[in-house]
Amino acid sequence: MRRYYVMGLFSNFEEAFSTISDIRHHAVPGVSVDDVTLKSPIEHPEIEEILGDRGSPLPKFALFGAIFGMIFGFLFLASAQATFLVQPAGGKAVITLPSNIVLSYEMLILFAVLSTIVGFVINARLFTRRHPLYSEKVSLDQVGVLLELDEKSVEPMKELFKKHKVLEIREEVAE
Amino acid sequence: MHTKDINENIAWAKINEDVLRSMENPRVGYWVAVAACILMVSCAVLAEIYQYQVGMGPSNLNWPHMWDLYIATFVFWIGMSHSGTLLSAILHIIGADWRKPIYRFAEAMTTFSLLTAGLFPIIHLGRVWNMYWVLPYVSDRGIWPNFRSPLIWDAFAITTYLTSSAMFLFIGMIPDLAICRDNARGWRQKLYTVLSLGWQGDDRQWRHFRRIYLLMACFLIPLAVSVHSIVSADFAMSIMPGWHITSFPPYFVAGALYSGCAAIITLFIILRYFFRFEEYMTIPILEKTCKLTFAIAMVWSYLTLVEFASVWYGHDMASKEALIARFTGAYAPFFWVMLFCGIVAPFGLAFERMRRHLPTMFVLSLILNVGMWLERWMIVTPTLESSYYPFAFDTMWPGIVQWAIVFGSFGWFGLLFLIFVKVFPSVSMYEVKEMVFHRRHYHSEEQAVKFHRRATDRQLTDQPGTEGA
Amino acid sequence: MSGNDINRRNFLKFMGLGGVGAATLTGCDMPTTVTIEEGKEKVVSYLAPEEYVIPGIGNWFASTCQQCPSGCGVHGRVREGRVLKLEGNPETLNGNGLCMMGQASLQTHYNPDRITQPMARKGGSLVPVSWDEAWKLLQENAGKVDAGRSAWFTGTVSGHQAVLLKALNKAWGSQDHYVYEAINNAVGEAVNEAVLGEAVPAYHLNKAKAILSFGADFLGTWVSPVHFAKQYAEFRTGDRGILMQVEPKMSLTGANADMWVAARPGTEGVVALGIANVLISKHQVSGSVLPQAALDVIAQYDVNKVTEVSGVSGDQLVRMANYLRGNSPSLVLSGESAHNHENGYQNAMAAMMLNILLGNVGKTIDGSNKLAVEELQAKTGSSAALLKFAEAVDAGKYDVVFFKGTNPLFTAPVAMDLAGKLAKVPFKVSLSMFLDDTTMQADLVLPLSSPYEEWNTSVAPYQPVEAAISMSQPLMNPLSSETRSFGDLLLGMLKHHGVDGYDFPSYYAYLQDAMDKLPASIKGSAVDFWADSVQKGYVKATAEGGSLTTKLGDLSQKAVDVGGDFPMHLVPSSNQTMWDGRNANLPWMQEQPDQISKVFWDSWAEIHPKTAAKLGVHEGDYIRIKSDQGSIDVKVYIYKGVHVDAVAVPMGRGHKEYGRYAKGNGVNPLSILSEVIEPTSGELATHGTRVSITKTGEHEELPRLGGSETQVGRRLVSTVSAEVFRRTEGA
Amino acid sequence: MSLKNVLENWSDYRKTHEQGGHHEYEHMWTLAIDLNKCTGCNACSVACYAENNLATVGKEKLHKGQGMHWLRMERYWDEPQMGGDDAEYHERGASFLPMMCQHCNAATCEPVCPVAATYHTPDGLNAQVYNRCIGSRYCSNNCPYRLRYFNFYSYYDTSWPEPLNQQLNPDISVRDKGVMEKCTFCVQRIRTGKDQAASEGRELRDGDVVTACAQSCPTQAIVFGDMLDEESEAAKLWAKQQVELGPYEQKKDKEGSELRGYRVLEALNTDPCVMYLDRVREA
Repeated sequence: MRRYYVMGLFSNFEEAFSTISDIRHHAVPGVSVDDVTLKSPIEHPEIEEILGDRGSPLPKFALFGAIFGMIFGFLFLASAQATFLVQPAGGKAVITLPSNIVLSYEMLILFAVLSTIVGFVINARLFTRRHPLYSEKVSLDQVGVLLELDEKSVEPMKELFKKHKVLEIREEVAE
Repeated sequence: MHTKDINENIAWAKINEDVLRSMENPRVGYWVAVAACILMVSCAVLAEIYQYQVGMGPSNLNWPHMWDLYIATFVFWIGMSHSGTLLSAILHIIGADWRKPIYRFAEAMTTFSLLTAGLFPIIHLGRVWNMYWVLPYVSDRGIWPNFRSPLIWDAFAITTYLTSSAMFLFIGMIPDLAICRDNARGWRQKLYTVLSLGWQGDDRQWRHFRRIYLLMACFLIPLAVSVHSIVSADFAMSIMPGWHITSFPPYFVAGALYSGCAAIITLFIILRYFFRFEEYMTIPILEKTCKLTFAIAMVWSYLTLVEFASVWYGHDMASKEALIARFTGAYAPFFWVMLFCGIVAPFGLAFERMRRHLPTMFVLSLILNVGMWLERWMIVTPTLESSYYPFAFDTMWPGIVQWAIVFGSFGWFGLLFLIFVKVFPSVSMYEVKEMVFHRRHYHSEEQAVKFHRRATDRQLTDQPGTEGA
Repeated sequence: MSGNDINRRNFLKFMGLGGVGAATLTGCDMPTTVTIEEGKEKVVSYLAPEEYVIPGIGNWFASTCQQCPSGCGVHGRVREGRVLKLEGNPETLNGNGLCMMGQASLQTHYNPDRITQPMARKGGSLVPVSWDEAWKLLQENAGKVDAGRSAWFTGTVSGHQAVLLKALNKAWGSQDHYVYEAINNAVGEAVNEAVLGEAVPAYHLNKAKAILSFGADFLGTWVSPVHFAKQYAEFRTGDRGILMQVEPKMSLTGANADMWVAARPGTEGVVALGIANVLISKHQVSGSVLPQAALDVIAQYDVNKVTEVSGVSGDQLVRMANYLRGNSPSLVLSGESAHNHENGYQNAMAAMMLNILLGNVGKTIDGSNKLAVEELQAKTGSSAALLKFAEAVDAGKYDVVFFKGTNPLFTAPVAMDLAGKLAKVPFKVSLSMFLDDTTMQADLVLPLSSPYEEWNTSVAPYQPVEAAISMSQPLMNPLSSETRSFGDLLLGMLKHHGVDGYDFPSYYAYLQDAMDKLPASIKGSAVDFWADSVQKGYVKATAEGGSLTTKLGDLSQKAVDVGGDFPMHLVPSSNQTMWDGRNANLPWMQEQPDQISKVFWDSWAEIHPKTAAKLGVHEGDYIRIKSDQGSIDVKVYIYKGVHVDAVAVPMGRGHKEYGRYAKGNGVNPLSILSEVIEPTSGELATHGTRVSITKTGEHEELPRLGGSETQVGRRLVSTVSAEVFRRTEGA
Repeated sequence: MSLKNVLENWSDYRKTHEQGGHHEYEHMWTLAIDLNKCTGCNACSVACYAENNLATVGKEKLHKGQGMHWLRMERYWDEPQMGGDDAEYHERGASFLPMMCQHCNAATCEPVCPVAATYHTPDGLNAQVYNRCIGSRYCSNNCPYRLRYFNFYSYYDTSWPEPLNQQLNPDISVRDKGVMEKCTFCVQRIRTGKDQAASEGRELRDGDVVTACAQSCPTQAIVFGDMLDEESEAAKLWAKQQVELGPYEQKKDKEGSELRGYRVLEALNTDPCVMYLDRVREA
């Protein structure tokens, strides 16, 4: 069976959200809310409630980066200091905690930030091609509700879109 | 008088149009400004070439004035960089949505201030060509930098801060770059296609975007505090009277936020005027910024007085003398001007009439920044003038080379900023839309109720997010 | 650093020598070069170094410092054929120590402004000539001069140079050898001669419990400073003697005194009389050792009178007397600022009177040991010589004058118009290392080698312990092949005059011969006397000295002139930094801050804060110091180490010539001296000039090291009382 | 750079100066300077110029404070509050203080150098590595004695015109622009002394090494020696004056409380290796 991409563009965000809500409540048989991708010009945290809690692992990336940065930072500094015995003492110990704490702190943040960015790039699927149905209007003022559907669900979905005052429907055969 | 921060009913297309317009077709004034900045930068470049060839002598640095304007200006620019963090990260976390129209250029300021500030520790080196020795690279001779030195801390902190703040700026700009991509042609389109990293406004992208933005804001705040604390450690970790002061880290941080806010006011007014951003950079937002600046100015003033008081109350004669020397010594006139600009002048921000008068605010913000620059100079120099060793007491006036480089640094900053405003959107389009969207919803009772009903289980207000006051 | 460079340079130099030497050296049989190793007189390239030369290892060779007349023994560190550093020769009278002038004398040797070839006056200016031409000129102008119509004008000369000089003068039929030193102790010597029967007695600072010095800057410029500093250290340890200094301007010695007393210039003698008065009247010191005439004079100077004349308070007088009375034996010295007045002789006499009164003669002042070889004895300088010379020149007495080791056109008062008078001498020859002010006026300039390039013997004028002949040996090859040692030039002139008995190939050969002829008592039992002497750097040659007499002269003091239009006293002070100006071309010395004012590279005038307040000047303001002979404008340094009525300007700067480092730095206070003469000794009273000072209104920051004049409460140095010191560290 | 190294020697690497530090000292070079004997004659300073290739910078630059006087002879006038008096004249003369690098064992200059160009040698010297210096000048700023001097220009061409450059000591370098420099306790002489002793197959003895300043001092007010050699004159002087390296407040016994030995700005706990003995005046 052929799969289709269908996207409805809405200018009224409420209607778009109602559409998704309807999908969630199985308005179209065989289409689950998990198939929905919302394309939006702005951030809609409230949509998560409708789309379902899809979650984000980014805090884990941050935590990993932070812990790694701190431990690596400290060990890096300490072992560098321990091999570099001609370093200026100034009466202080070879491995000096105050300076290492300061520097480990900086490394903590640096690695946390870098790790979070890597996590973001991976999870947000950046560096991928734009969707064939991508419309420039979703970067302006319209919301797109994109679904990947079986052929049989296309028409009911269009109906649902129209019920919610869709402005434009695009569809394409999925490769 | 109360007006709204922003017109909630503004057409989103107009937002795109206005901002995108600001990035195109530079007018004559723009090129004049670019030329002026290039001229200023060339002063600094010439001075630096001369200094490179001859040595640090012509800058008039001497024994005991081993540091002077270079370090003072370094601290000044580092301080300037704290504006972006404050406006963007702190206000983001506390959910003050009025930051949205103005945070972009503030963040850009952060990055460019850092790029300017970072030059100074390099310029001030006696042997610039060996500057990479401060990096902790693995050398076959087993030589590392000295991790005890606050200057190395500086190097680490500035690197971290520059990386993080540039990333913060960039990531926050991705949705806008996608807008640019969708509207641009030619080289710009290619550029924005690459830079927008394939952003297509998916809910997945937005979801992670929200998280990373929040996380980075969380990291950036302690980072900014640590950066300026570390810069203050250049002085506070030393043994010199007038430098070795416990309250320096918060004092520096407050000073940094202060000068950053003042600079935001300056740039706010400039951008509003030249790019006709009246609808985004509104007077109420300026007022809020001014109030914030005033609050920080008072914090700074308090810390200044606390510094004096604690030194005065302590019994360390050398520190006390260093303090008295600031008030009465050779540099006293500058010190008094600094006190005026830093403590007295900000009271102008307390009056609504003045806050709403743009020319006044423009001049005032410049005065505040002159004060903050003088503050840094007055931290570095009077201590070197008189410290523990009476035989080395000396008054020194910076030479032309130093002035030229300091002067040029403003040109450098200006140039970077001018390029930025023509290549990148200096107002965040998607966030203005968010602001408008949320305000429209939350300010209209009917919409809000309707919206809440549609929401399923939890109270939406508990959600972390951009919806705000 | 650049060993290869040096080798190559020297190599080229030697090549040049080989080529030119044959042509230029025929007139005078000079050695091409001498190496520092004994006996080798060949040019040897470092391609085949001397066997003792180990690259990278320094060797130490003994020599003698010629920077001032004290004649300190030095050890020079020689590495790869270059002398790098001088240190004191521990076996000589200066011991380990070497003063800053001695250290800096290396820069005399390496000075970039040294004369590197003979020069002659042609068409009004000095142009380089060859040695052939120089000898020809000398022969033409000086060879046939009538008997008695030639003269030598030199600084202190001693050793075999003095012998040759004397022989040369004899050959010319002239007795006229003027020895001039701007910084001298001639008045003191005259008094010593008159009272003690010996011009230069031995002073034992180390044996004294108290020293009272009237302007004798024995740590700085007086007689033999390094030797005295060594004694001073002993004086200050153990039971720690007390040092009192009476002078109008704080000298280095004054800065180290327990009690520094500012007396009105020229009244030092009065202060001495006052102290004697207190000692006799209050302390029951027996005056019987003094002649009645002296006691009569002393009786006139009670405390009130002394205070009135000298400005020294009664309290200070009494304290000084107490110290002297309570700490026996003591030592009373007089020097520059006491001597160089119209009544300088009386001042010195009064100081000597105190020594006699306190019974110091024979205890802290002793008969000095004499050098066993009379003819090598140093001829010490005086300014009387300058005056006599000027007079003789003015009278047109000379056709030829030779200058060496002194720069009278810089140090002589302008009032004397020495330059004008010298114009009457048809042919002036200057033997010099530098184009100094005098050399620039010469008709013929013969370039001298530096003291560290030549063989020489010298005898220090003051050597109280064991008299010795100081040996100098070259510490390195001459920097320029065209310079000649003074000894070689004298020898060459003798040969040109056809004087018999001087047929030596070089001064070096002459010296070896002359040393070999020294009496066996001096030569001792050394296997190789010459090598031994050169190695040690000295030859002991002591003859027993006689005992001292105590024939006190007239003490009566002449009242000091009130000054009239010129109320202030000009104190042209001397210091080690510039000495009489000869150090002005040494960058190290210019760069060294003055010991007291810490000013460098420039001149300054010292005035008292009260005087400054009266004038309304602050540090760095220019004042105009005006005497009847002219005026100088100079920046002021204000401190409480100068008498209220005095303005002190250090001498030694203000050269019009003398190389890149000296030229144009500062002013020369000697240029405005009035021609005041101390009648008894005939010395120039350099401190006798009266001046007026006015503010010019100009200001320039005084180039001075040190930000603060006090410790600002930092307790970097605190002061412990001598009582505590004696308790904890006393003998 | 191994973790094992860090973990195994952890406690050793954590020892501070007060606990003896990580390093074992072979020597501990010190100076004892008797201000009772010091006359302020400046011979030491010129000797230092001669020995250490110090540039003469000329009037303008020296006046601007760009000079190179490693050993500076300071002169202070008495202050009324310091036992001086308000009399018309400086009756007690001047206080002289020869000031060279104090070679602090807890040197404030060391930890602030970003590239570790200044460090403590096993000889107890505070060494400056010219090659490593990048000229941040922080060390000089953090030296309470202000004893570090910076090459603001390249002085080679101007300071030593031919043939003055032939006097340059080949044992040490001529510093170029952009480098910090300071008194080294004549480290080249220490090196020579050690080599000499080694070639003679013996331990270094007191007197084998003398710094230029100590050697030239006419009154022998400056004594140089090894504190670890108890027989050395310097160590004896320190002991006699009851001054110890380490503490910032000397525990002098009751009789010792009148002793003159002290270290400049000792209370800053920089632990300098130069002991001074106070000036003495009669009253």
